[in-house]
Amino acid sequence: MTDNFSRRDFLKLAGVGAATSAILTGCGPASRYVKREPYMEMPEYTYNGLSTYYATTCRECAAGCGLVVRTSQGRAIKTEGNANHPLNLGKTCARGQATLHGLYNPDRVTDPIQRKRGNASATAVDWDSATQTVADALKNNKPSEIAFLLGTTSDHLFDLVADLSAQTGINPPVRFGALSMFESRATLAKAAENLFGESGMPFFDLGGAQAVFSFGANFLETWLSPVSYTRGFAGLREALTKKRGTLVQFESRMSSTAGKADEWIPLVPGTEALVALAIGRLALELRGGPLPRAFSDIDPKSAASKSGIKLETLERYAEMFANSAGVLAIPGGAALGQTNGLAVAEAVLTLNAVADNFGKPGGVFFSPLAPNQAMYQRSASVKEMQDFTKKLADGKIKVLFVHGVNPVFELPAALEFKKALEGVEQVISFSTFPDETALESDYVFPDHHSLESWGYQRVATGSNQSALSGSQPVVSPFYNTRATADVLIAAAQLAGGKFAAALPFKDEVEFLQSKIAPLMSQSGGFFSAADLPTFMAYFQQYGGWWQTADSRTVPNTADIFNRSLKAPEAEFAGEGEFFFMPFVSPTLAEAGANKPWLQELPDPTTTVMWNTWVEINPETAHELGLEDDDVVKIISEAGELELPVYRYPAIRPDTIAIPFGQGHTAYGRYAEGRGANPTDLLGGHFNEAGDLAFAGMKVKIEKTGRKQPLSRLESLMGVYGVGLGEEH
Amino acid sequence: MAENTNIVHTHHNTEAHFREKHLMLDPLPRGQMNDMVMESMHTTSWKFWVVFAILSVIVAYSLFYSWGVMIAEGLGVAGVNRPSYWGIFLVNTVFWIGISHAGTFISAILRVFKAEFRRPFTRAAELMTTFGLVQAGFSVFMHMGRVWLAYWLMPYANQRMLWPNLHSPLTWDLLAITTYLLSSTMYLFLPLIPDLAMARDRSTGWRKTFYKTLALGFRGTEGEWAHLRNAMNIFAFAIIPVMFSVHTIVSWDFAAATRPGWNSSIFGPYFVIGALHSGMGAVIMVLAVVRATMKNMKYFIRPEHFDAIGKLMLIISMAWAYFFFNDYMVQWYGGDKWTHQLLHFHEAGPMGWMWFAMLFFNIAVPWAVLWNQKWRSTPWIVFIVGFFINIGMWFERYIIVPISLSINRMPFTWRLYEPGIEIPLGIGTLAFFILLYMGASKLVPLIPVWEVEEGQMAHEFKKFGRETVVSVSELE
Amino acid sequence: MIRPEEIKMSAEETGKWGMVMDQDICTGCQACVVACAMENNITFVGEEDSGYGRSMHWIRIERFWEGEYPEVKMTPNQPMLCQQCGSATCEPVCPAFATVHSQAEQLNLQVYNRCVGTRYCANNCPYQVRSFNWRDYERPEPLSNQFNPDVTVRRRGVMEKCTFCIQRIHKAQDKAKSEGREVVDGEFTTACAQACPASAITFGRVDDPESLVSQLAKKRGHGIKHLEELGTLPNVTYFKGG
Amino acid sequence: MIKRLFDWLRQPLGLIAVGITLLAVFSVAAYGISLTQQAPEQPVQFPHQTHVAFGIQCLYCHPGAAKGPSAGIPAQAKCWACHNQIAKTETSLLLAPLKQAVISGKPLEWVPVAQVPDFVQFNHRAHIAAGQNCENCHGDMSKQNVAENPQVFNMGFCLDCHKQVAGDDHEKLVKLVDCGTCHY
Repeated sequence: MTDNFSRRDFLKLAGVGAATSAILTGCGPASRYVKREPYMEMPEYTYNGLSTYYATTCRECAAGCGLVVRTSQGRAIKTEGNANHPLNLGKTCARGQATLHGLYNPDRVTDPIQRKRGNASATAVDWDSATQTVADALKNNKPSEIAFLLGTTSDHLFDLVADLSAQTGINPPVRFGALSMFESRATLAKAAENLFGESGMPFFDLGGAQAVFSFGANFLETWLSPVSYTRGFAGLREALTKKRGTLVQFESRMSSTAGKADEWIPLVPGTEALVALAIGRLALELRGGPLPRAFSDIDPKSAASKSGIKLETLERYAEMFANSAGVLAIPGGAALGQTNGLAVAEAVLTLNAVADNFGKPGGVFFSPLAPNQAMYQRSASVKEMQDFTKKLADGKIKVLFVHGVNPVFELPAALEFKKALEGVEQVISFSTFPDETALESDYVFPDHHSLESWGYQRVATGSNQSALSGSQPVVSPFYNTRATADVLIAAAQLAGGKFAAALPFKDEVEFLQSKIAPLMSQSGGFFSAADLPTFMAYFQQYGGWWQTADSRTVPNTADIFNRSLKAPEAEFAGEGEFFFMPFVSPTLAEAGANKPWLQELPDPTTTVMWNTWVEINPETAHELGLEDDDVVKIISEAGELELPVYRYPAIRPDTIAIPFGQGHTAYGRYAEGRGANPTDLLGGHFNEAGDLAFAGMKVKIEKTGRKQPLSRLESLMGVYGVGLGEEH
Repeated sequence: MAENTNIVHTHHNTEAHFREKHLMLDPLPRGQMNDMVMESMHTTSWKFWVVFAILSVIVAYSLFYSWGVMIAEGLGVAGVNRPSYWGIFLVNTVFWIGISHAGTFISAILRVFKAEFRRPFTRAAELMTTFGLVQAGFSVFMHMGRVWLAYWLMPYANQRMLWPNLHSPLTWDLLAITTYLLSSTMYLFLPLIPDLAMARDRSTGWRKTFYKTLALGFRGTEGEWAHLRNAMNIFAFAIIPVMFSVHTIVSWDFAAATRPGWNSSIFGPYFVIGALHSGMGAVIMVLAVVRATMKNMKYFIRPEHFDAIGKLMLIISMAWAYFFFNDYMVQWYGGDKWTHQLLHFHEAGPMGWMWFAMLFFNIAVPWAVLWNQKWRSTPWIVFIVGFFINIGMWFERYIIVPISLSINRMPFTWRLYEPGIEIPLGIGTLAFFILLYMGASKLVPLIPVWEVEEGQMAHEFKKFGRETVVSVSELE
Repeated sequence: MIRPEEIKMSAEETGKWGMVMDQDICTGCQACVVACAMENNITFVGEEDSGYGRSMHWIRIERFWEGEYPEVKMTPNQPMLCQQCGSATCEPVCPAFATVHSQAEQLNLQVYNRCVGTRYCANNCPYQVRSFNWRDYERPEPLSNQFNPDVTVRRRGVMEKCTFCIQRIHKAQDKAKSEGREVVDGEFTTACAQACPASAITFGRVDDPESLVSQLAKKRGHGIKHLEELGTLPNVTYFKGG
Repeated sequence: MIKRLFDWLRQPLGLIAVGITLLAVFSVAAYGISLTQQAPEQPVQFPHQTHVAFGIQCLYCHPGAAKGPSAGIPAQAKCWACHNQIAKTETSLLLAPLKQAVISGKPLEWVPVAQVPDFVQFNHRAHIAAGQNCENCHGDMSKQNVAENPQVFNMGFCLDCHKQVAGDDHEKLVKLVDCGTCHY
């Protein structure tokens, strides 16, 4: 089938023509030196100057939104949302739009390379020897000494490696992504398991709700599936068909979500569980009847005083829970990323039982599993990553394959992943970009960019429908890169024996087909076909396969009130007077920093471009004698960072916040040496579910006396009145 | 020949005292005066060449090289941004057009009103007009994003059905400035003809050819004089409305825009008077320098002239203060919230010091100094006053252009302006102005000798008993 | 005495294409900004220039603050782009007719190749939505492969601004014409509206009472047209909601 | 010394020498500039004439003209479909580059003849649909060997035709002379 792909040869041509001369000459007169290369063979559906559209899947995060990419003469011009796709219904986020700046990034890894670790220069190798290297690594090491570290995207590659591991005994692939760390996915899943006896990804039906109480879930920015939750939010607010829904956000720093909320409650960090339980108890008391066990231990008054929220406010919220339909409580993000995070998740999920919204519009569901998925899988928690890192450091792994993740950049400094790599004999990266982990690898065998790749992604949450989102190449590979799946299949064949038997495929596409073929027999699909080629053609044409019916499931809440819910105090590691609140930059996230247009995007809350900042309440800044753009040193138990100050009006005075996304030491010209990485401050403290207590730290601030102006879109004069002089 | 008789009371003044004080009463033989002017042109010290060389280097680097860089790199090397899309370029344009106003004002208005003290320095002033306009032209072309397409602003026949937009104040501006440049150059040239003829008759070599060409064969016949007088009269009258219109139209670049602080109906006269304010200051500076550095000039340019111009400056300063107050008052009293914000920003914003400096230089300094006849007759004092006024007027334009542009109706975009390459470019225009002037001082007679001679012929002493009086004859 | 309604009538434009912005659901996610940049070949300018007010965004999302902590509120996000005024202040001041009113599409055109860069239009735009090419900003190879061939790539010294994706308008019209029909409402939309995850941006014919924009405007009641008091007849309507 | 040189230059012969030198410098400069304006040579001296004489329609090789903005250059496969059946292809010197290109799989680099500046958005389809014939702009190909422009494609050329086509139809004229029709 890759033959098939090359036969399309829609890319043989350099799509020169008028467009390129436009590039070369801008608005000046057309150059007389333009030459045009015709197609060798014109693909039958292509006309010069007319665009061709291909459906594929966005891999900028793990959500799995469907894309339709406009191509013109073999070049990808624009990504649009796939209107048929059940997850995003034709919409995209900023990162999805900018994916082309990854494809055409000037700093991609263009050839397979070999390097001395940490050395930016490298020697190119050819793909034959690259494949041989992989084959040797598989063959010459004990299976238990071979490990795969994969990212959260490219589920097909995960499946391929999982198959390989199942049949050859090499270590099962470990998946990780910084987003899942900041989302606290493991905690959410664990809480669901504890409460409902079933693991799964909860689905929160924002669109159907009348009032939403979000405990730290920043669902408009990066949480789980921002595009679909934004649509849900629009549904919540849709005032034409129903009453305009309310949103209340509990978090210590105002995110975009809190900014859109009707009420933002900057509660004391760590008291979310108390607040949730207090609201629940007050609501149940209002309703009358016996108080269930879950809410019997909580004292609303002390919860109010501990959290810094007025009791009347809690009573007001309780009344909403007690008396109205469509009230929803969402746990997520920083609220769960504390030592008591699991308790928070359980308390907030239980609060939904008070609202009695499970399985109802505007309530809580389980997200449908993807069509070719047997059970809910989640990526590794940081605790699991710590164990993995320890294994590496102890020399128990001889060969490490890394794909789709950049652990050197993404993992907390306290885990010392980079140092752990020293214990690994051979590190092979499949990174498309020269990221920090690729720099610390012996080999980089670059994978295609996602728009040049085959694959599929399971839609984990955000859609009512069970969906498998399909990827296909929309342009032919720009550089001498090769699909990692193809490399592994070829290497397995070379290695022979059980490896060859584990991956008996001609190439990646054949493997894909083997995984997609079972869908043909499933009913209720968006399309069906009798034979595989037709089915594949539809799969490519529509960008995946999904069921038409709502396939969410309702959690079993029979026992939910009978559990004893605790609200332990959150512990904060480190000395210092400030709560530390790292948050994910919604425009950059873990892998956006090398895309220049994402760098130039103003942050939705601060409008800062091209840099990292530390948010400090203006009152606090005044007390510390800090102005905007003053560089301060932030010291945590794990490390320190120097950052310019942004006086942020909507953050607790005892909290500072730093966005995650910048601070790359490699990763191309647009990312390198820009801003700072807050994971350098993160220690190794976990909650009961094994998620990192990233919001469970305290830090110190020191002045440095230096200044570094932040590029802002907003006007300091117009928005804050800075420099306008005294008021009349 | 009609006779005006001015009675001058001579309590303790003698005729000799009069002579010393007034150029018109201190005639020298014609030949001697001509020689003095020629000598001042020909005597060039090494200092002149040093200054000339330094200025040439500055012009080459600061004006032409920097401009080349800016054309190649784009306006990013300058300090213009959103929202201050116009910066020092436009400040300098308005400033230089302002400078150019005084030349015409002094020459034409004083000629029309037959003010006798004008005679020795009309030429010096007119040269300023032309050279100032050259700098204004440089500044406005620098300002353009794609200056190589500047000819598109000119109406020329083409097959694209495209003409310049006559609705645009910039088009009016271009037409007005072009008209002014042409007419002021003509107005400079006409009175120059007899002096060129004089120089021709006293030169040899290439200079002879040069003057011969320019003098257009002027021999001084009665008929030639009559025609010349006619032409000069027509121009003197015609150029006054042109002058007023030019700066009014310049003001419309701002006043016609829908911006807070700009959209003001008084901008026309306010700009005209502002132009005269800085222009007079510049004239007096030039005269002080010319008098101090060029040979024989102390005879032609005397304290009486500084005294007379000083008086004019004081009056203009008062008029400027009146218009300033008028503009401010109406905007403050009747303006919307954006205008209020802007006015507040002018005074209390980060550049508030400039607003106060403007008032100090434009009002306080001239009012404090120029009331005193002795001070305003002292060249170095009025030089300083003129310098201050020019700084103040430059500040005024700076406040109107980049500072006012910082504030608009979209507070999200408010931003300060920080000049970049505009500074060398601005210095370049200043250096080029001085360079042109220095060059001209060696090529054309700075003193219109024939006008001085004419004036001296018209003045005579008469005795009424023991009283000495001066009588001035009407010459035409 | 002329009454305001008459002024509106006498102004030649009633508008053709228009937009409705629902500020209540705009989350400020910036998807529209990148979508616009990708569609229209807008250049990025780097850290220094973007911090100095030289970023080239054709659409920007404005937000202000109200009140003090803890009662502080973010004002509803306000996407600000060219309002395609019926009586635009940018148009008369251009000496070269580089920004002109399209009689056919009722849009404010910016003709890049005619622009000489006086920047008067940008000064006179009360919405401050025009961006100027201060430099030839570098887009190193192979980033330029992404350029949209339907949109001119601008160089230094040229003003630019939102075009309401006029290339898409033309394409839709061309397609409809080739199929012998009229353009249907919703058949195409601008890049920003297409990307917006919250569907806060709606684009369409404001002169067609049946179109979605007109319907939305009608349903939502009185929207705001920014700085309407200047008589610019903007074609973008804002709903603050709440 | 220098004075003597100047004196020599001032005499008629010297003046002529100066003139010739200036002329030479100017000509070289003009030639240099004209070089930058000359299109490179076509890889194949393609005889349009011959193809038209065989009765091949323009749209056979340039089908894009009827469908979209760009008329397009035919894919090599299209050329080869006929030419590999023609004996002359093997022997013709003229056709050697085509054969070479097909064998090597490297595309021929054609030099565009009919070009508009890149700030002009030209759409062939609309023009063909409006009943314009190819030769109205590109000239009669049955009389041309290697294609050459019969006229400069400048705005005057476009507008003349647009105005003529619109005639008295005001609405049409508005659309056809609108800046935004071609420039965006």
